[in-house]
Amino acid sequence: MFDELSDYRKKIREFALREFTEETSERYDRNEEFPFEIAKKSLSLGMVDMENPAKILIAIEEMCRVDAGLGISATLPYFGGEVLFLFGNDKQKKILNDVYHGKVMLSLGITEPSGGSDVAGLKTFAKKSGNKYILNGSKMFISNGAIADYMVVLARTSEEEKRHHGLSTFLVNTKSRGFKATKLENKLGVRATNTAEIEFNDVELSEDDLIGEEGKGFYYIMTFFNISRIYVAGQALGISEGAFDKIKGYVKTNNITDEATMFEVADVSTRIEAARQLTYNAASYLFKYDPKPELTSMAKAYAGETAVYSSEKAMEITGKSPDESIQRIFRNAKIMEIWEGTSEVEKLVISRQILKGD
Amino acid sequence: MFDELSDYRKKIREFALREFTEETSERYDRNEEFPFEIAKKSLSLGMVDMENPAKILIAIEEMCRVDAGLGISATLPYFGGEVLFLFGNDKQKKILNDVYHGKVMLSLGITEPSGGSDVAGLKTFAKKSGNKYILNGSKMFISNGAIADYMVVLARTSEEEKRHHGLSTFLVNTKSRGFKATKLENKLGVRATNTAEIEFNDVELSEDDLIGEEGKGFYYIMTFFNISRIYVAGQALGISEGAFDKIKGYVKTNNITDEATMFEVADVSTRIEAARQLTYNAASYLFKYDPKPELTSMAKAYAGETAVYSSEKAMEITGKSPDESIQRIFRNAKIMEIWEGTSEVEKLVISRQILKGD
Amino acid sequence: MEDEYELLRDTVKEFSEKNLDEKRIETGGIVENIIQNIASQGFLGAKIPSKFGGSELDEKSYNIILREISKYSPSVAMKIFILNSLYYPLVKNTEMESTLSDASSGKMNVSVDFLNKNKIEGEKFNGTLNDILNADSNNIIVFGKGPSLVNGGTVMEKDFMGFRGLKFGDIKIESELQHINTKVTLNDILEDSYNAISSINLGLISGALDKAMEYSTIRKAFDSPLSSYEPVAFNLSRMVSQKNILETILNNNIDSYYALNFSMNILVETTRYALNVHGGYGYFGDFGVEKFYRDAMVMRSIFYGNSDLKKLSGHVYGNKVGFI
Amino acid sequence: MEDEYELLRDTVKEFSEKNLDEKRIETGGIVENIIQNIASQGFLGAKIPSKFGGSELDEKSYNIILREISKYSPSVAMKIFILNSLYYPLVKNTEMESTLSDASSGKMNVSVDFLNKNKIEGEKFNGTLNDILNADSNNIIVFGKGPSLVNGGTVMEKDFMGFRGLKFGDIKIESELQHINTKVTLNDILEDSYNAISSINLGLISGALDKAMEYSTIRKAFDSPLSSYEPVAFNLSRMVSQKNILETILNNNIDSYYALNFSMNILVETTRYALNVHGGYGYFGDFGVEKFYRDAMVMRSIFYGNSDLKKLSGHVYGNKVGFI
Repeated sequence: MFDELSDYRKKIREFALREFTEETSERYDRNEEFPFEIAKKSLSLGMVDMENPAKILIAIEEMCRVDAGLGISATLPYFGGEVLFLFGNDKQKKILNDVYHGKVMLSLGITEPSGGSDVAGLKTFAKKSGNKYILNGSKMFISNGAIADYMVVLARTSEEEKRHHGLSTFLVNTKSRGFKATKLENKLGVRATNTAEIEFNDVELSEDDLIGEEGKGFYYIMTFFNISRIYVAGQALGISEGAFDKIKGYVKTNNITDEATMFEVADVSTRIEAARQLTYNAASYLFKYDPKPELTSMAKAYAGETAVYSSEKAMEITGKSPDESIQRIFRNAKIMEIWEGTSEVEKLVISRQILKGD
Repeated sequence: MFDELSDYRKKIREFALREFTEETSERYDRNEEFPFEIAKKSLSLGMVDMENPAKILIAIEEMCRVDAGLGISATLPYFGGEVLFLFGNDKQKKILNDVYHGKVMLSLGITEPSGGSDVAGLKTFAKKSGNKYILNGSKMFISNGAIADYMVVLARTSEEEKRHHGLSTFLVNTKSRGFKATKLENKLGVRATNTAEIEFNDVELSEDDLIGEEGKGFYYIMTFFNISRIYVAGQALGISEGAFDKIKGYVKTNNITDEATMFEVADVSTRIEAARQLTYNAASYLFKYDPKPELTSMAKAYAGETAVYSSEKAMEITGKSPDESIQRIFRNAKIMEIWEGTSEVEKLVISRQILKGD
Repeated sequence: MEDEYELLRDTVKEFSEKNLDEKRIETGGIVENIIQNIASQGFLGAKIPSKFGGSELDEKSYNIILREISKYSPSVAMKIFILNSLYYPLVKNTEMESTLSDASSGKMNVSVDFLNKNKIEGEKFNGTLNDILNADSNNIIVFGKGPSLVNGGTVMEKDFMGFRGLKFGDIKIESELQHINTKVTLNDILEDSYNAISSINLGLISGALDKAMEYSTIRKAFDSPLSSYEPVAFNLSRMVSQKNILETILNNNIDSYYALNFSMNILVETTRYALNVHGGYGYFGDFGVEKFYRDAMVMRSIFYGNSDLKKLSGHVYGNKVGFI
Repeated sequence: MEDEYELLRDTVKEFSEKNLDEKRIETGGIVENIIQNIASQGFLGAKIPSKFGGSELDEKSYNIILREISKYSPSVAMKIFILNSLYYPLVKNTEMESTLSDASSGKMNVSVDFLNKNKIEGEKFNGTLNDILNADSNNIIVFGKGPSLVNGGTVMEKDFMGFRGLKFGDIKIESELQHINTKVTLNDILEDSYNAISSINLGLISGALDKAMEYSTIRKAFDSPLSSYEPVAFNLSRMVSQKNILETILNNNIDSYYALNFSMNILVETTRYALNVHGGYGYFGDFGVEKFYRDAMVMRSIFYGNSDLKKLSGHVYGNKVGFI
């Protein structure tokens, strides 16, 4: 499935190498600024093909390999799009075409300030009032939060039902009255991406803004996570490969041959190869509509840890040569163990699934 | 390649579960005795199909999953057979059919007492004398050494050429005068396998006993290792899976749900899945005659470490319940990091290959 | 370390080097002669009060004995541990205390069901005791409502990969239960044994590293000693430095929770690597290094589990953290 | 720890808590006011002889200062380290020694090219000095045949992820080289700084763990505090126990090689995990925990490499192992 796309992969890599120069990457990282031009260019040229999931995965990997801040920004406009694609009504789905071409930016609001990984404990409430819903509450760490045109929002719609029951998804126009986004600054890494805290103050939603059926939101979002996790694995894989590119470059340029370093090279490359096989294998099930949640979670958890591990090794091996690009990789990597479910959450998913079988 | 063989896999698993009972496994382990009956049964019934490498790999994995001592013994009669298959003359190749059916046992003599992983430094010498060779020297840690009918032996044939030049391979009949095998006892694990020290005292070989061309022995053996490593990865994968079977059984039987253990379950199963993907991916290249030595070495090193890791985790998690079968898995696992090239040697192979590319 | 302790250490070391051949002990057991020897040296009854014929040594001396002996014979160290750390605190100040005289002189072999595999009820035990280490004992403490003593019986040996000098297995017995009138629990004695356990661990680590360090300077690969290969030298040096840190913590009695945790964290890795350094030879019993890996794994799996991590957490957080 | 050291520790702690806000220091630098403060407290010239206005403190006191300050402001600790551990031993007993007066009073800002990126020759340096930490210095020691002093110049700042309170970058200068008449080498001073480096590491570890331990008892997930989840409680407790072991080694000055090795082995893992515990919040500067991870990685990559592992191996094997 992925071997056949080697031309596409090459095209993406060339694009990333051309556009994500060190100077550009540094600038957006330092200024903590979203690269609108780059995101537009990658999408409007049809460079990133959002309609083929295998291509998205490859684009994410190859772009993050060059720079994760820019690479994630360029592939994130679609963030949450799967929920619309799978469960949205026709009007909602129509937006997707604009997203594919970089004209509209999506976002997904799930996590809350007090919530973290506890999705089912969320407090944002959409109160039915006639044929409208009135949305109140807040969301935290929302990617694209301050720049999106639309946001897929998970909210509680029933006071009786607890935890993961009684949750629903809505498509919220960010220009709605009562929608407020505050950009969060001073991130450790992936600083070109936009992160925001969101407040909903009596945001009025119509019944048409409901995605799918009322009360099924938790299920929709879990379905989404089972897909998006593989893209996070792709980000992590790309970061790992980028870190290894740096190690290889350093070792070769400086003609380093000592055995301790050779062992590190072997360990890092082996772990990355394992992350790659886990990711592609899980993705190939998922993209054939036969998802294996435990394999996806394994890929995400393992690739995330590998990104951190590889970036730390790149720092160690290059040692007294604190190259800014390597530091950036190191700073970027850490988020891979945190977003779309921390490694801890993945581990619970994995063990639960694994122990279910015989 | 491997998914299609699920029926074969099932057949092997059933055979192993039936034949390798705990009582049988214990007996051969305690007595440090080779299971001739079992090895014969598995081969003579055509249970293990030695002519299809993917099937061999599956047989090794599934048998080692139940018991590595018996599983390796049952799949080792072919040990060194690839050298004959690829480089042997017609007469030598004819032996293979008997091997496939459990009538003849092979062995491979490379390592020397002073040598360890330093294949090129070996001292056994085959001196040309007319149309004969006179073999002198000794070999160490030779699997099947004391029970084999024939042994593929790597020896030096030139005094001028150093290191890996001037080495040749021979097929030695173990009934030859001057061939002496001493069984080595008191192994930590895989105690059903036979291990011996070999001495050659003026063993007379004919020109027909030379395998392939004189002076090409090192190349033949390296080719062999590139194949056999994948089988060791298969052994290690099987041991890892067997260890995980024990963990799963213990956790379920005792209804253990604490989070620390759940995390361990996730970590172990993820590593095993990574080892599996690495092994199958490397094997699928190899078995399509497109070997990628670095992928094979990664698979072997990673799976070997995973076997040790999983078996240690099985000991830890089952804690105060020192089940003899789990202890045996633990004792068996360690050899995976040692034979067919220690993990250290693999790491040098990997880094050398990886740094060759761009 | 003060002079008296150094002297003790040297004495134990010299004795062990001369008298304790673990390879023979693993096959032949701890024979009468050895028991007499360790008893007469005062090692067997190290902590037992002198009125019962013991040496009444302080904690530090006891730990030194365990450590130095387990470098040579982990089995003998385990036997001493069972008597002093498990059996003694359970019978202390009870009417069973008098059994200590025979135990510390080696006349009586004692054991404790510290794996706690047997649920004991009633006044009599007629059946099979499972999984007892040092199973050929004539006095075994088992746990029901409280600790009780039972007589030994017919041992059905099982393979146990660690401390092979001691018999391990199930015991068929028919015996009265002699209740021991004490408030001390199995949980208590195990928690109080942290330093002793860590000392055995330190002995295993030291024994394995001594072997590996020596081998690394003697054995050649590709014409150079193993120690000239960075990964070998770096790994072994890192492990030696950790071993020395553990020794320091124990010698200064810093904190038994930290010592246990630290020793358990480095134990298996170190003994495994020591085996690795020996290559193929390491896999064979004759080289005397694989035993450390086996014993280490047994220590790790038996004496360090979830409940110990909870104790550590309670210790660190300053209260029993409310685990859910 | 004896009373005088405890007193010192409390003083430094109190001072740091009140005066050192690393968040502000990372954006605004170590402003004049802070420099005056740490100078007047005697922390800046901690080891400098009193005849040059320093505090002439012993090694242990110096290490306590580094440790306590780096819990709050790693940047300030690094500034003190550069002066006392790198600059001072290089000018000690030379005619440049008099510069110490201005340095310890904070009037002069000094630096050392300890990354050793610049090959210096001749009598004059006209060009760009690469990769200097504390780059806005007026006195910088560089290395050619031996150490020399050059004047500072125009700084071209580069992003450096650690110790952001100090400027980092390349410096355009035109300066005479003032040779320093000493036999002391860069290699020597780095090896002599092992305990100081480990003390900074300990500060980073402690600072990160303090944050994480506190957060773990306050923050709830699934309606229970994080500390009630076994993996969180167990990991943090294990790390706290290692931190305390490191503190013990340093307080008792056991062995600087072991301390460095141990601290470097736990440094990155601990600060990373402390960040993890904070979830998404940990990724943001405002929560004051990600900085420890950044600084830790810088310490690990700059002050611990192949050459240090060789030194450790030489120390452990008792001779320079002949590496091939």
